[in-house]
Amino acid sequence: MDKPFPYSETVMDHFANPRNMGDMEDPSAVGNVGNPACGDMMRLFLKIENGIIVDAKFKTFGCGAAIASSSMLTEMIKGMTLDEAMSISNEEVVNALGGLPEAKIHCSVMAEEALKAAMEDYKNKNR
Amino acid sequence: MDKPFPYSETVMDHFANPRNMGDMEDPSAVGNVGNPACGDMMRLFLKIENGIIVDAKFKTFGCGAAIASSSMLTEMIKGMTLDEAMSISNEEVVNALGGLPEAKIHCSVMAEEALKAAMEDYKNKNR
Amino acid sequence: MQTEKFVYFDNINTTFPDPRVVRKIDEVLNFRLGNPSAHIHSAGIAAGKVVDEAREKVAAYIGAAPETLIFTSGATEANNLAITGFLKANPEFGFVCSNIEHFSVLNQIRSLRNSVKTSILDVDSYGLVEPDSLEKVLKNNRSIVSLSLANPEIGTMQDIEKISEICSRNGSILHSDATAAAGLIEIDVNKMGIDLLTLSGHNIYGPAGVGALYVNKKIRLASIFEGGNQESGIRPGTENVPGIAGMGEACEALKGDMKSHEKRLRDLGNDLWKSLQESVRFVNFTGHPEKRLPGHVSFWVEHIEGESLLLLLSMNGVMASSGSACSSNLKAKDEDELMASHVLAAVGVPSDICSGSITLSAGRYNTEEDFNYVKSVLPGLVEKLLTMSPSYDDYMKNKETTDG
Amino acid sequence: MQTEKFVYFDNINTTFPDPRVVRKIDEVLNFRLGNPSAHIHSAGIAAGKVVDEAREKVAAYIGAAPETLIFTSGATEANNLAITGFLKANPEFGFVCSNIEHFSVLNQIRSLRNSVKTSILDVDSYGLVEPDSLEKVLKNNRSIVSLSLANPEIGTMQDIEKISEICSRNGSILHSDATAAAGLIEIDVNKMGIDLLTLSGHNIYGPAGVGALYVNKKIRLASIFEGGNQESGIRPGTENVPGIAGMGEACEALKGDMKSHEKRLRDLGNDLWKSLQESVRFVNFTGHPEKRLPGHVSFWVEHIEGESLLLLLSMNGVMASSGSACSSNLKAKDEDELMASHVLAAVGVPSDICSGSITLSAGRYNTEEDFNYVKSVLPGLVEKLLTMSPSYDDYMKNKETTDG
Ligand SMILES: Cc1ncc(COP(=O)(O)O)c(C=O)c1O
Ligand SMILES: Cc1ncc(COP(=O)(O)O)c(C=O)c1O
Repeated sequence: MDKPFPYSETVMDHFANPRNMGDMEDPSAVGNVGNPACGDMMRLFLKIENGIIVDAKFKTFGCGAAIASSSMLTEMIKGMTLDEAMSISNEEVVNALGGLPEAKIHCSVMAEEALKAAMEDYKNKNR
Repeated sequence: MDKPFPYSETVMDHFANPRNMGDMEDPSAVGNVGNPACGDMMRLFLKIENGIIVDAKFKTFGCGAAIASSSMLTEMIKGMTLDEAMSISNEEVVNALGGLPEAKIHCSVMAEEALKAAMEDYKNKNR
Repeated sequence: MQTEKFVYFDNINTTFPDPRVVRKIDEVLNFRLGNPSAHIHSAGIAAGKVVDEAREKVAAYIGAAPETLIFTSGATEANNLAITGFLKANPEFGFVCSNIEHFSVLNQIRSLRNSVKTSILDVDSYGLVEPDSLEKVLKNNRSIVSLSLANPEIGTMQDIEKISEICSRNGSILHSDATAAAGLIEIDVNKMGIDLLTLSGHNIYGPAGVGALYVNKKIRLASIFEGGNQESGIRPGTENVPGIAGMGEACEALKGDMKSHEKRLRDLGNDLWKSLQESVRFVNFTGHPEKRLPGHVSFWVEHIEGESLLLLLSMNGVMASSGSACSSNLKAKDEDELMASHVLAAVGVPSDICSGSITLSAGRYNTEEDFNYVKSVLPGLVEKLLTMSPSYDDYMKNKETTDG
Repeated sequence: MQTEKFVYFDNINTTFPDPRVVRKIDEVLNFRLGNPSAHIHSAGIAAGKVVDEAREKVAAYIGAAPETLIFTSGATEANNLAITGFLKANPEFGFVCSNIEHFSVLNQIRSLRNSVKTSILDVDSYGLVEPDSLEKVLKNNRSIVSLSLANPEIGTMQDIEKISEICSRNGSILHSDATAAAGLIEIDVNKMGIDLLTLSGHNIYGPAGVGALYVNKKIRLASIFEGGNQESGIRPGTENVPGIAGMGEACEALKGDMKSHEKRLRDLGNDLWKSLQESVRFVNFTGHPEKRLPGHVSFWVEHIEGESLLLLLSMNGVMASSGSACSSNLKAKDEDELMASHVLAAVGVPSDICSGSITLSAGRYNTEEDFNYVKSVLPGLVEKLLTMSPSYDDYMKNKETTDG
């Protein structure tokens, strides 16, 4: 059996060993999206210094795809400028994960939305 | 496979080796029933002496059950008085054959009818 | 009374599974497979893969894309799904079929005629649909047209490309029941222009209990029963994983030597036809002499009844049928069910004969010896029944009278 | 990432065939059997015999006469035939089912509600139908009542004898889907007072692609598709001979040790329940604590999502499900199909959890070791997901605030 799991190897890896999972002390911004009533909920913490995302952490309540999307997103945005991060789309997350089942694309959208929400939070805090 | 044929052993035997099949010279009576348009046709010849059926022959166009019923009937009535023969029913033929499939009971009825027709013919010829 | 001979000429009613099919099914049954819908764990995913692989193999046999196939429990269900499922989703269409279709097609008229315009096309004495009469019906009403690739009882193959051309020219949809033809000839749904095609596992050296419906991507179908989301929601119910795997393997097994078997069986069939024509008195062949299935010979014999000939053949080790397995239904509840064949009636065989036709249908396992054996025993068996036939007697007497 | 462990706790969705079943199917596929309708020759007769023998064995498992069984392609078809087939033949009846039936029962409402009076009964928080509410519905309208013996997702077993008593007292007919219960408990249609009963092959250590419907002799059914005269004309289509033979063998294999497996699995299941209750934080069990299938444990865990727990289990070699295989359909076309379980909603589980339930369903091949393994890994996996859960964080913060 060469494909014993429902997701790509990369998804399974990020699900099993999520990168950047956990809390953050004194985050520069927090993005909260979803809620348990919808079956998934994502919380993204960003540490931003000089317009650059120097650290990212997440907590996610959700399926394998949601957890892997969160993990992948944090990996992608670390080191990016805010402008670069703003232009990240869910498709890029999906591609980086080696694809997601159609029915799970919305999990990558949630990751994108968590990022947007964190950016919004940062703007609000820093205006 | 202990039952490779659709009929009882007796039926198969009478079908494969029909008794009393053939023509009869100078029959005392002939019974004709059915016709090819109905899928079966039976012709029964009787030789009657002193009120006793001393010989019987048949020709049948029909399925295995029809041929076996004809063969069995002729065996049964040989040696019978006319009264005895008149009381022969299709059930007796069926029983003697070791049973027939439900859908084939009508073949035994046809045998009974051929006998009745021959009796009628005999009565008409001898009134 | 039994014989050692085992000469199977009833391939039209079922075939024996290919050894590769048997092996595949055994393998699959031993796999510890989950439910294919259990996408979350490896046992379920492995089951889904077995189904997907089989889908590719079946699709390849008919030149279709894998996702166009819906697995069913057999040809009967596939025919019902194709027609009733189509008309549920497309109620503005009519329904047209010929008067020699299998009952799983023809009898749908009964429930459909209340809701859609239905028409039954007569066939000619060879069993062929008249293109003009089809065109005329479709001119008045866009329809789903159901015409089988080949008729099991008389072997006639429709001129399907001409028919599909008429259908598409008239905005109609063509369903073709390939149950009898599949396994014997090459099929390409695109070349043939077929929109919906029925396949049956047990008629192509695969297992019974599984079939498939090809559905052209442009077509919308509704399911005919309720349940889960399997087969794109069109055919609910847990997939018949071993059966589907077996059907896939059967299609795979066909691929290599389809052409050579087709030619071999066509030649042997034609040869048998010629031989019987010369050796069997009162023989009348049914179906088209050329546009017919390879290895298929069907006929009736005046003055003798079909079942008794089948029985004699069986006693001599030759297994044949009266065309459709249903026709000689000894388990029927009453005489009415022992009805004469609607196919023979449709091609104009006199009604006294309709219960009397014989279909010899060969398959890829039949050898030249099998054909020779039939040639050698059949004439004698017919003669035996003629000597028993009062109808033959009458005919001869009549002949003497008119001759003399 | 893969593990050597293979601990299958998804028997509710499918079971692995018994070795005797595999052997039987292999034998049957090698038999050179004809079409069972080909009563005229030995190959056909032999096939009919295989079917008849299997019919006897399946009938024996449920205490019925062989001629009361109709073989189908599975439980989905049997459920459709039972209800739609009954109402086609008896249009004066209504239709009643519970809100936790399988979609192959529940969704029939969609097509039936235009022609018959339909009612859906709510269940209580254990998944039990209230006898009084059933009685009230039937008082107004003789109906066919469809209530499954056991629910696959939450394991609850209805008090079927009480229900059947109410049905017969009110001139109504009881259909019971035994798909989830069969193979785990003894079934006797007469003792239980069931008029129509659905069985599925692949849920009782038999093959997929075959099922059976028991039909009390007093009941008339119409077929739900058209075709030949098979299965007394009620289920047209060539019989799935290997599948039917396999199902027969599966029932035969059950007989000997049904009782001992039932007891063993019940004890192990209760033990697992107790263990998880102690070791898993935030666990909430679903279904009735006693009136449930042996070896069936189902629950949800606050603050964590079900699929991710199933996935972690799977990575650790434990195959479980979210109850009904359809619910976690990763192949769904869009999010809407990933709907929350209607069963959990019916028993009052809050909607944020309905996608999050876990069903551990054991079968006769599960060992005590399997149960112990689950006990040992599950609590840790839940903890892992809790550390990742923002919902858990919020809860803890909230708790600190209110506590502090
Ligand atoms: C209770 C119940 N009934 C019916 C079915 C449908 O069975 P099948 O998919 O085998 O047709 C299932 C399948 O999961 C079930 O759990
Ligand atoms: C042309 C044709 N279509 C459909 C069927 C029905 O096939 P099944 O009985 O396998 O469902 C048959 C069976 O003999 C057939 O000959």
